[in-house]
Amino acid sequence: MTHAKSAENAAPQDDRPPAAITVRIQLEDFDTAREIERLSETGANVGAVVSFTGLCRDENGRLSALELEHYPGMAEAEIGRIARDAAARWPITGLTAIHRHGRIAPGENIVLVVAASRHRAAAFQAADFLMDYLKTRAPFWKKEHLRDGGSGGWVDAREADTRAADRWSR
Amino acid sequence: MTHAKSAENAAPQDDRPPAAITVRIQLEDFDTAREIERLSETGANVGAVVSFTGLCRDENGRLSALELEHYPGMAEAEIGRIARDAAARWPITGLTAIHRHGRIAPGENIVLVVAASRHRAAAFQAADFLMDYLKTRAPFWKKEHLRDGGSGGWVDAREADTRAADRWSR
Amino acid sequence: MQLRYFAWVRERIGRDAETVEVPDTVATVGALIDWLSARDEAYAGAFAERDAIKVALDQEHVDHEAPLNGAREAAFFPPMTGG
Amino acid sequence: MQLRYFAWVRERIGRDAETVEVPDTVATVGALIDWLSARDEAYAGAFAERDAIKVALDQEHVDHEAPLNGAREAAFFPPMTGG
Repeated sequence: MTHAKSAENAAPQDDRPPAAITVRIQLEDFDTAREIERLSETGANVGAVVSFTGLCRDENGRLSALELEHYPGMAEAEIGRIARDAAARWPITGLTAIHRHGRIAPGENIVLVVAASRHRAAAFQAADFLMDYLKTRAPFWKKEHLRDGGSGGWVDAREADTRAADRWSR
Repeated sequence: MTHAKSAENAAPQDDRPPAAITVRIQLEDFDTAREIERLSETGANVGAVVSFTGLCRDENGRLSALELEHYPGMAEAEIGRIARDAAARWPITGLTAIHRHGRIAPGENIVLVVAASRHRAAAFQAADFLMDYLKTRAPFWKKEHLRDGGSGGWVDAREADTRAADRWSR
Repeated sequence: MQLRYFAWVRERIGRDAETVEVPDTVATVGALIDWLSARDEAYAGAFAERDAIKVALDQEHVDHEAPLNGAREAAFFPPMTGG
Repeated sequence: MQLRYFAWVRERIGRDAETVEVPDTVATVGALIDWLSARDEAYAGAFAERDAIKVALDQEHVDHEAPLNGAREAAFFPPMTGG
């Protein structure tokens, strides 16, 4: 199993104020625009905001919905740990992660990550890192519901996701 | 000078439909939420949307505004070339780039890039690539206006931006 | 000890949580899985693909070699597929 | 030939565009810069830092070695700082 370097162990990189970290696990949809705006306003020295929105695909018409099961309590805690890791690695001013659970139809939002920083490289990398670790470490599981009425079963973890997360191990 | 591999020379990677590319150069602000939504709806197989918003910083209170000069005609043409490059390199379904010109106050938007794809890696990379090349190849120049009333002069090109763009040369 | 099961581990065991008295001789996560597997076929079936079973103690990921160390909650689940 | 200047190149030359008759002997971008620099001190000053001058022919980036090849428009500017 890959372990992210924990935020507690990372040496502080400078005297910057702590990043504003928000983690939410919820049934209802989120408002991407509002979340981007909120992080854009964390200070007049924010120069770059990167957002990632993960959507439910219909897999070429095969799917009627995804059902997302999660481990309440640990989901928030684990995403919080990943977010603090990211904040220790890159000079970000704000980091938001919102993950939905329950039944989600094709075209609907599943997950949102927003990272704000003075500079664009930090914002891109923090968002990319957060998504990679969220995929492989946050306790969520997807079950497919098929258009023909049956269950497509549980989605298998992808080897590519584990490799993507391994990129960040140093 | 670094040259992106041109879209015309890139071998087509599969039979996918062409990406929906939008390039706009404008004085007025843009609506990030609307642009993300537009690309999220390019098909039910869009699984990932990455946005980058570049904002005017106040540089610790030093700046009253940035003035963005551009080369009309070439700005649209060059960003269009970079976007077609990105669409040839990664399997994206949509790519939007909007760059403002004129006088822009701290906290205001300067540039927006949105990339949509089936998968998150392609969306992240296409957006990151587009920003790197846009910084070093799109004909825009920033002049600083200082809070004390003077002109801070033209912003110098950053060596770090050239190195960032060079990452993508293969 | 509170036990929790998720996704197909939950479906195969047939419940999402239970409280058990774990003997003192069961000292690691791996030993706990062995002990549960010995209870009946549902547990044995759920834990058959041992490499596919992820474990959290008190809501933190751990390896199968990890000591239980007085944890109050153990959770068993397949590899995560969120995001 | 239509010439266009941007940012500090424009400011140093003192205009943003002009139309000039370029002699046939001026065949490359570099030669065009030399020819303009010989006109007066404003051009010479604008083009003094030769490595800092970027050029586009008909709205496409070119190197200083590029032939003019009948281009209708040449633009001169410092390294870009958009984004």
